[in-house]
Amino acid sequence: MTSHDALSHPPVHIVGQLVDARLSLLDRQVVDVDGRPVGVLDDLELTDVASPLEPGTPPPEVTSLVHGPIVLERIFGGRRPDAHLLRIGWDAVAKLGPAIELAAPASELPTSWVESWLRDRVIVRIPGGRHVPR
Amino acid sequence: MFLGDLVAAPVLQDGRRVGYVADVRLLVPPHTPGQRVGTPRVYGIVVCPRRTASFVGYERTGVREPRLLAAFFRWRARGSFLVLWPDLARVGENGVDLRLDARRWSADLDSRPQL
Amino acid sequence: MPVGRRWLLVAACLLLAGCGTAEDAAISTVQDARSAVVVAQQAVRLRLDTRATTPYTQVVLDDSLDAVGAAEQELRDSSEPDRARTARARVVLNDANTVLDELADAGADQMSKADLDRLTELVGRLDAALAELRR
Amino acid sequence: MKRLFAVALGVLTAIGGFLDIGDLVTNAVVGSRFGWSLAWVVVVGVVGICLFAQMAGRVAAVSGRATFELVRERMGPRLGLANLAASFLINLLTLTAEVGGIALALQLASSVHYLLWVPVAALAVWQVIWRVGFDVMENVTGLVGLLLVGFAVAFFLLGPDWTQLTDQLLQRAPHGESPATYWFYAVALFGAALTPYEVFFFSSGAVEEGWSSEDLAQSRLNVLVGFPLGGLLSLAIAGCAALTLMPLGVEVTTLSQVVLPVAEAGGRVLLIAIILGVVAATFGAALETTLSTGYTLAQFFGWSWGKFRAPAEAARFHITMIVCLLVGVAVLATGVDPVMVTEISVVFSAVALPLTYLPILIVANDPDYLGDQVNPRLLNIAGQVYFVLILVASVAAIPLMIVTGVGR
Repeated sequence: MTSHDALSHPPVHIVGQLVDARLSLLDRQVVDVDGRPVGVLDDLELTDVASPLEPGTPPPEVTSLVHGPIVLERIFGGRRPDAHLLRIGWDAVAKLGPAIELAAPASELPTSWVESWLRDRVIVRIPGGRHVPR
Repeated sequence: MFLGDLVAAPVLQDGRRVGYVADVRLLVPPHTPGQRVGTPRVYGIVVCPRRTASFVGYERTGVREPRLLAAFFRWRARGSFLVLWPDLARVGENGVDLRLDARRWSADLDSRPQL
Repeated sequence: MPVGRRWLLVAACLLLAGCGTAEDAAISTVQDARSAVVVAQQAVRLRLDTRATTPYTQVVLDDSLDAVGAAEQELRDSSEPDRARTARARVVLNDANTVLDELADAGADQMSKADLDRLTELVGRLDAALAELRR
Repeated sequence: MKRLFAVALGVLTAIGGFLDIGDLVTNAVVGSRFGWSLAWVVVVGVVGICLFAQMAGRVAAVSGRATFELVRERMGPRLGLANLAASFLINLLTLTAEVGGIALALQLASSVHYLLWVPVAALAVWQVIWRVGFDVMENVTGLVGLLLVGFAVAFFLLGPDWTQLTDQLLQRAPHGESPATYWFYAVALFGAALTPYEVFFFSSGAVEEGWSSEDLAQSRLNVLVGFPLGGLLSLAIAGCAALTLMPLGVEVTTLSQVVLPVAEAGGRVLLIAIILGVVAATFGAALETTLSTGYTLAQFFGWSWGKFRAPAEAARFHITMIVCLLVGVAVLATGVDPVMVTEISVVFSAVALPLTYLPILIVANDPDYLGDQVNPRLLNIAGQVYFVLILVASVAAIPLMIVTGVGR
């Protein structure tokens, strides 16, 4: 077997469920209560911790989901322009799965200004813009 | 602090680089009133000796299919290990420092995550 | 594979592409023109048998005329050293151009048995030119 | 309407994937130069797309996640963005060619120059995307596209000489054709059969139609009816060209030459039916590729998408498609030959294919997404064999294209 199986599992009794962030959360779709896409999970915001860490410091907790037009920063590096970040508090999360389901409808969540600008300025002005294709 | 800063950050022990953060393992506790999913907290970090995009996940989950691809990805992420939060000395902008006596555990997610 | 050898491979590929077209320009342009004229001939034959619609036949005539025009252009652009071969090809291409031009202008609905014979005869001339160029 | 034509999505996806303007001409070119000696590539391609679409459709039905969401989720933003750039460019190239294809087909029916038809075609494609329901769109385009069965009719009317065709099947590159050209067209046919936009469209279509794990049988049916039909018709097109154009020594370069054997075999009625079928097929392909530009971007960036929503509910999704159609019309206005555009796009889709195939093959084995519907062992073996084939085709595509000067 590969070497890392020589290591054993930590003898810690886990109350809850272990989840690898990059594997099972990051880059997954975030959808609202009706299943409508709100964005892709670009990052998770954590509580800050001192540096260096004194022994016994409690681990940071996830405070909010972060999504927005920052995927390019993640790829090409560089700071995130804070203004563009859309944050959704963790308490809005309803279920973790193939997509991250939220408990609130999209209308109550921070949405991208591009989407609303294009909708109001362009789409609604074209005849049939509000008509659901039959 | 953003979790994205930790991902793929170099991991140092005693000044020597031992690998990169392949993933950040979170513990999702039972939810408290007023929320449906418990607030996750950092349980530990998965360290991989190479800077591979190893999140394809084969090296940590029970999935072994399709056979050859799974073997390839497991081989590529060989030597990965888990370090629990208490064993971390510093989490900063340019990387993570492990305590000198940091224990290395198996990176496998032994129980299937009930996602 | 050391980087040096990799670049060598890419360069080889590009070099090969230069002489990718085995035949010379004279033969390939006359061949393209022959294909176009043969298709025009078939379309006119089917039109006379009322087995092809008029708009379709018209499009085939126009496409064939364009193809011959493109072949002439390709011949002019080619760096063909042998003057006699280029001249031989240019004559037959020009011939094809005039015939197709007349038929396309006349219109698919005016096609007659005589027009079909002109096309068949033109195909023969193109075949003769090809045979000569290949010798 | 939905149950009327339960396999409409599979048929439309296959028609758009196998019988679009590029495939019509490529199959005729291959038939007129190689006869059926490349038929085995079409069969390998059909099995490949059945495998690929079946996995993507199952993942979409059970987990509700369309293909490009998985590409980013499994490959991460960096590789995901590289795939997005490649796939989006190929979709745009193919979309441009398909709108040109519609215009070329309408020109065959009317002899009005195709450039005049281009804006009309683009407007019609947009209107169908903007107003017409997904079910109605796939049923109508799929049904009318079935007129292309006329190629099979023409093939049998031409009285094929089966011994000669089987000889071609067994013989490698016929005389006078360089092996490089033979293998270039092998890769082109393989790429044409396994174009990524087919899978983007099929998996997103599964979400549009609201498939769930109860619809897995229907998904399998769609795949096993649609794509083999598409493969058979492309063999019929090659067969017609082999029987009619090959003896005449004609090298196919235009759509009008592709349909000549049909007039030869079945006269005016069959010719008109085929032209109508070609209009529907290229229209279906245009819808498929236009929607794919919207699907890929929306699913990568997490925008709201889908024809089951009003355009106002998916503004960026619709704006993307409108802009792409306008770009397509602008490119066509420069007089570029739509057929050449598809030949290039088919080769590039062969190059980009592994980046889309790998995540699907991985996720189709992930219980988080599929529970107990993960791939059976046999499917995984075939899946890995095809991954190797796809990698080889992807590496060989560009050098072959250079060496043969796009198949001269």
